[in-house]
Amino acid sequence: MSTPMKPLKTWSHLTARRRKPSEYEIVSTNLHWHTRDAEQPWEVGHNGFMADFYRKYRNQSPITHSDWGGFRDPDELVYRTYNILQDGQETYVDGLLDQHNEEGHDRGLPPEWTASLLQLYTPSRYLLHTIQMASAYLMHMSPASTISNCAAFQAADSLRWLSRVAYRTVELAKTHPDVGFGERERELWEDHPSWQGFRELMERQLTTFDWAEAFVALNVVAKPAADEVLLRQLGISARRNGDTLHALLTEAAWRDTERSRRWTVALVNHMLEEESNREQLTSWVRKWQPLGVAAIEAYAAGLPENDEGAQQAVGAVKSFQRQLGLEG
Amino acid sequence: MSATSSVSRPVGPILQSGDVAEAVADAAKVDNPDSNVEVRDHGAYVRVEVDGGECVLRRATIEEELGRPFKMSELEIIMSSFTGRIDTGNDEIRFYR
Amino acid sequence: MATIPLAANFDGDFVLKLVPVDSENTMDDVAAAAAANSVGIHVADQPGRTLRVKKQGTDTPYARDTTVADSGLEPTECIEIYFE
Amino acid sequence: MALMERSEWYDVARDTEWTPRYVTWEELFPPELSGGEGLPDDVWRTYDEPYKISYREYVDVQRQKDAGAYSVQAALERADIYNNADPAWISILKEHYGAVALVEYGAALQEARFARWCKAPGLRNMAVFGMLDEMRHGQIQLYFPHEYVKKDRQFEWSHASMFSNNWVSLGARHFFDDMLMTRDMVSTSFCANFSFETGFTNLQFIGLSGDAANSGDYTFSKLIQSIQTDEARHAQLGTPLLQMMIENGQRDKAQKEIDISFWRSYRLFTILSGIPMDYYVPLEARHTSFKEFMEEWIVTQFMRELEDLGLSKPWYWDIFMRDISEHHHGQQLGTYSWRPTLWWNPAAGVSPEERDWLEEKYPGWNDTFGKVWDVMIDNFVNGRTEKTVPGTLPMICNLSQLPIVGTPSQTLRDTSVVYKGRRYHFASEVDKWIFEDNPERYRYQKNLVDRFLGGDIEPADLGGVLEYMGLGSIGPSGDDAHGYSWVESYRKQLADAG
Repeated sequence: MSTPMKPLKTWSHLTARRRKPSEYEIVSTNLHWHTRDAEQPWEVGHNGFMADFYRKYRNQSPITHSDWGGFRDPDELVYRTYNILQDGQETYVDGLLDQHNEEGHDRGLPPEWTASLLQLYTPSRYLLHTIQMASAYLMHMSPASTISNCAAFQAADSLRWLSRVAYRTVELAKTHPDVGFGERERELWEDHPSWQGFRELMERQLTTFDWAEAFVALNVVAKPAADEVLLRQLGISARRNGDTLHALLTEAAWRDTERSRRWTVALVNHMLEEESNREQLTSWVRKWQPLGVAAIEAYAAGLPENDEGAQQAVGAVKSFQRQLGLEG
Repeated sequence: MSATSSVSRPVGPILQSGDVAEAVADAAKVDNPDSNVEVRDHGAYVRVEVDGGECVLRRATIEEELGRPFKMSELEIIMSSFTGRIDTGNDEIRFYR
Repeated sequence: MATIPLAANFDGDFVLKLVPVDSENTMDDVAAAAAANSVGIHVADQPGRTLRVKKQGTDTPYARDTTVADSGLEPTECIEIYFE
Repeated sequence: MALMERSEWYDVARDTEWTPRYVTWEELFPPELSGGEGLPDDVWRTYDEPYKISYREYVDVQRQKDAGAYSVQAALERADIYNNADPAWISILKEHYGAVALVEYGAALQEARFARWCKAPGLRNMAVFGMLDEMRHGQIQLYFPHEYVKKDRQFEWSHASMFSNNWVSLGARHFFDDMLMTRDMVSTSFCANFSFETGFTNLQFIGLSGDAANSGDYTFSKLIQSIQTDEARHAQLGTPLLQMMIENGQRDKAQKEIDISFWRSYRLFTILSGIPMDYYVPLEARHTSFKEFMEEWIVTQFMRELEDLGLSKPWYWDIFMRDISEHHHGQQLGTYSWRPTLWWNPAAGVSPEERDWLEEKYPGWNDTFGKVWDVMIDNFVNGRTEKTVPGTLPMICNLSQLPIVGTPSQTLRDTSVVYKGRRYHFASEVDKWIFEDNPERYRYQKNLVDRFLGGDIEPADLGGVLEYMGLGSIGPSGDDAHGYSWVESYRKQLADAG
């Protein structure tokens, strides 16, 4: 019965390439079996909610590509290397925290600055959590496993910094028990003017289900906006207020931001391989950009010693979008 | 090999065989002095079962048995499964019903 | 004339098998078709004994000359085949 | 201490619930995705994940786990398991990777859904680790078999099986799509975290690891146990949800979902674990039977967890307890008989010594399943090989997608139901019960026999079926793992007797 068949050098779908496949390609490509039939993602519930959801928001997205599986993460991260990378990064952050704690760093922070940290920093765990949720959405809705993986690591990075914000919240509360650290963050996130722009942006992003629009709203508008103010501009304020630790933490976080931007660039380029996608992508940037700018402006209005923060951040987001070929 | 345990209401970890598993099994006896502790070696894995519905493992005890520093989170590297509910602390881990 | 697939439970076998028969086939034909997939393959032959067919869940076998059409069996219904 | 312990700040990190203003709570957490309908809104913040870990600990511990697993692989490549192990062991690897690798990755999407849609913020955080865990399991279980694809084309199925129409793949897709991919978050957690991961994965990933070590395959033994250390953590996500349901008057609903997923998992594992444990593992390494593993991990350990929660044994407990001694024997006969439909080379596992083992573990085996093997062995011994592969298809269950088998002359029967003009067949009363509980979920799916009879498979013969299932294109058809060498002892018996 059995026909002799020659062994393969690698998975058959990778054999067309001339070169030896990398570990990344072996373990990351073509894993979404539910894309095999665009009409029926699942063997059960053919008319059910989840089949409709995937048909509508993934398979029938207005952004189309003949080869989603051809997308590659420019960092070629796999699970194994992600942990090696981030374990090293976390060791560095532990070192920063340990060293500054030993030196009594927080005791030297002026009261105006600790008030700013309460207003602009410790409530950011909520914002980071929404980015984490939004990235997890992209993970399970993307049309290719290579895209899903980038989104998964982005979700994990968000949890990473959410955790560090929580850590700092408690640490600051210990040294400055009367400021309100660890007590007022939810109230500030829900009501303080600094956060309402980001809150609206993310609540609307989280209820946007077309996977490609969700990607644009998150990775082209919302996350760049958040990173520019929360990391870069608040980092500048921190330096100007003598908070070396905070400045160094934001620089450490920026590495994850840069990685996020690298795959965002790669995915937008991949999408733009089909010229027909350009108009839709641009119109989404135009749709979301005002919310992004409003979020930056509301937040940056509270930045101490940093009057140019809003302008800088808006300019940086626009410059990133220009780099993507998608001007808002 | 019998599938049923001789201890009643057993709880505890199931560990990949090796040095750490041995140290943890010994620590279980030290940390649960009033309970019957049964260690069943299945070759590739070891079942540690403490009767009475509670098993406590202390980091300090494992370090003593192991003769080196030990982070409680390291236990996860070899803990393939466990019976009972779990409560994970930095210095102590508890299985209970 | 129409092909009707039936689910055959041949006594002594471990699995139900798909057996396509013709609506004009008699029960002896049906038994032979089922036997072709079981006897000497998964079930030992019992030479000299007659094969009978009954519908699963009934006690009495069909008459040996009953046709599939007359039996009222619907596609993929289960029949039991056994040595009498 | 200059660095704080996790417990000092952990509660702040999971305190991320907020009241949306620009969209509604229902828009943020649609009931079809989030589940938990009927539970009070304020119950979600009481969710307390039992197995806590921080991101910092996670990347440290997981890096160490991978360093261990990958280094064992490197060290043991010299041992050349592929050429030195019993061929049946290699078949276990082929079956395992083909059935497991991509669905593990699929489970990462399931965990990602938890991270997005769960209304409990603590669970959303832990699900991020669950998502990463399942990426690990998908990736590492593609990496390891990829080494073998250069030696043996059948390992191509490790990557390809879930895209194919092979009947085993259909069964796996149907199961995983049902359990992991298409239910709301809460129901999925019961099916995936509780029944599947707290219960059944132990069987394959710890039970089989013992057999692997006994067979000399330490790479695989370490790999699957290492995978299970992740499962042991994220499987815990479901338990507090179950408690919340029970405490809020939804015990019956929770019980039903456990009953459904428990049976579906069990039947899948008869193929994945049952057959290899009792027939493929080389006899000298085969100490514990599938039934004994079931008794250790499921009947004893898992049932204790269920009862601790105040849930009951499934209503079909008596059926189940009988089934663990018989169903997988029928599936072994089926897979071996239709071996050209497999992506791996099955071992028969019925040499005289192995039959003694089977009879000891399953008294009465020789008089039931053994009788069928007698007929097949007679054909092999007398050179009638063509009669050892049936010329028709087995009837296939419209739920499990597995052949409908039973103990010869005892329990083999059809269980069928007509729904909206179509007749559906089931491998048991329980499968039928699951179908009838929600026929709209299952009614449109066509199993292999439906496709064959419906004209989807051309030509409509065994050759056409094999081609449809990817045999001969993805990889070669399965054939006896040992090249029928085990038949020799029977041939000798015949010669001695004659």
